[in-house]
Amino acid sequence: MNTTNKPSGMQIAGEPISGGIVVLISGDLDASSSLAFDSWLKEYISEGHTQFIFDGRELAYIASAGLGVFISNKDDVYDQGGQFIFCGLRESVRNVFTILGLTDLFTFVSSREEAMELIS
Amino acid sequence: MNTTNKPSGMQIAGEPISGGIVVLISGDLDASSSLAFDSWLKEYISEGHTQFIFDGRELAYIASAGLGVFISNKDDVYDQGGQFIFCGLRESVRNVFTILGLTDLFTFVSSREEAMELIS
Amino acid sequence: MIANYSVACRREELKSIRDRFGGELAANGITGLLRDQIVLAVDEACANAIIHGNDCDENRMIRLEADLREGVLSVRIFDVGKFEFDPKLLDRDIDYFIRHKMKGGLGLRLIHAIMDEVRFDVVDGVCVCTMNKAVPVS
Amino acid sequence: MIANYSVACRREELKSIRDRFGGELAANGITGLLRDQIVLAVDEACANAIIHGNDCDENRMIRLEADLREGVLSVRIFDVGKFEFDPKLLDRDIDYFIRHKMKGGLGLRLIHAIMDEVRFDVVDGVCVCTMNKAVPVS
Ligand SMILES: Nc1ncnc2c1ncn2[C@@H]1O[C@H](COP(=O)(O)OP(=O)(O)O)[C@@H](O)[C@H]1O
Ligand SMILES: Nc1ncnc2c1ncn2[C@@H]1O[C@H](COP(=O)(O)OP(=O)(O)O)[C@@H](O)[C@H]1O
Repeated sequence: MNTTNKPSGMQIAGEPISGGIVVLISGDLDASSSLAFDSWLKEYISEGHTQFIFDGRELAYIASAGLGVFISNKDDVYDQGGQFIFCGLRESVRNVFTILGLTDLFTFVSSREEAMELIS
Repeated sequence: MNTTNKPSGMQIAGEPISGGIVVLISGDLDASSSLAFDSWLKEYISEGHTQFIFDGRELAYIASAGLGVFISNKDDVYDQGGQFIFCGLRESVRNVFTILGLTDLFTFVSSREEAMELIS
Repeated sequence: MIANYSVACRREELKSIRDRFGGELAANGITGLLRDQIVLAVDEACANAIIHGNDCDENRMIRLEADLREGVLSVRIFDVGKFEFDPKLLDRDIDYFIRHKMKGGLGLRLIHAIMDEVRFDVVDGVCVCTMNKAVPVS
Repeated sequence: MIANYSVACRREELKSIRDRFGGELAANGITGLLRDQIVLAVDEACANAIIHGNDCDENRMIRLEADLREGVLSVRIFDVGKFEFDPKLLDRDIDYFIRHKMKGGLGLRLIHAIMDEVRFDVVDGVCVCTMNKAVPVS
């Protein structure tokens, strides 16, 4: 597991699993940290990853700039048959997707196990 | 003398004189008519004219877009030793140059005769 | 209310806005250079809304509203286009405009020089330019 | 006044704005999801002022002011940068953002969805974003 320290106390830990990658995002994904998160995600996409499970249990906050990372990279992943699955999002984070009507764009499940079933 | 009809009731009449050109502008030089006036002026400049006398006796109105024509073409004319001389401007038109502090940029005289002396 | 009308976003409307609004000012005792200057400020503000706010889209309208109360003329211009404001434009010296062969950028300066108070408000996607000026009470 | 402070135009300040302002809301009885949403709207508005208004110029400041009166929370963010507003951004559907791989453009939408009233005023070169929201009186 590789762990990267990012500004605003955000941490990203990517853990390759069979058929995909689980990404644990901890801390705040705001207009500051989303710049680094976007580079990180693009790198993983360019390495060929398509099945992303974002484990949001430790994601304390998301701003529109954080959502923008998922939105702007969506087609590159989905066009290759990939997907973004979010698991364990906290209520306040999930609520931001809901306010903007983004809940149909991605897949949301409650646990990492459920997410892993979807990609296997 | 060639006379051109322009929108917003603006008319331009260019009269070549020895060493320069006298331009009678009639009507309103606003955000509409200044587009045509700009093309007209650029054409005269590209033909080699540098000494311009703008006769403003019949210029009823000038807006910032009209001033912009003189400002944006100034260097092309002055860099060749040319000049813009305004004669006979009405008080309300002259006032617009004054409000913006443009009175030192160009030459202002009251009559066409005075203007012609400056270029001969 | 001394004025309340809508016009399409065409540069050619500016002349009739000036004529009409100038007439309304005169009818309310505002004449001479003061009238000319106020008409200029209103023309500039309408030109901005038509050109910058609405890209001269003839299918769109701007609305002009004015009233005169207790010696203060208040003019409001409404448009539903985009709005941009860069305060740098108000500070640049004239040499900058000449060097960059700028055709525009002096309109807001005229408006600020002429009117006592100038503000832009964007509320629910509607942009309102409000310009106030004290005028002699007749 | 429940908040009144200035911060430099750096993205890294956003976290401390959220922490500080969230604390002030809690101290005034605004908690839970309501608090989280208001903090989000304020974060988005500050991010816009810092990033779009002032190009993250650390030498420039934005100021945040908030008060709570008669059940209405009013937050004002002041900046002296440039201001741009295009109402089209509020209407576009999400597919547009995806197709154009847009990283931004949803912040204003969040602000409008969360707050009851949102307005931007540009007066004398100062841009003020005012956001009001009715909150339960404690
Ligand atoms: N109502 C408006 N809608 C959109 N943009 C506006 C409006 N008013 C002013 N602006 C902006 O202010 C800037 C400066 O305007 P101004 O000084 O009049 O210059 P210009 O001569 O280019 O119109 C314009 O470039 C424009 O972007
Ligand atoms: N305070 C501000 N100063 C300057 N521009 C602003 C401000 N607030 C909003 N804007 C403009 O509004 C637009 C939309 O903002 P927003 O929806 O938050 O998108 P973004 O995610 O790109 O910030 C921005 O592109 C910006 O030009």
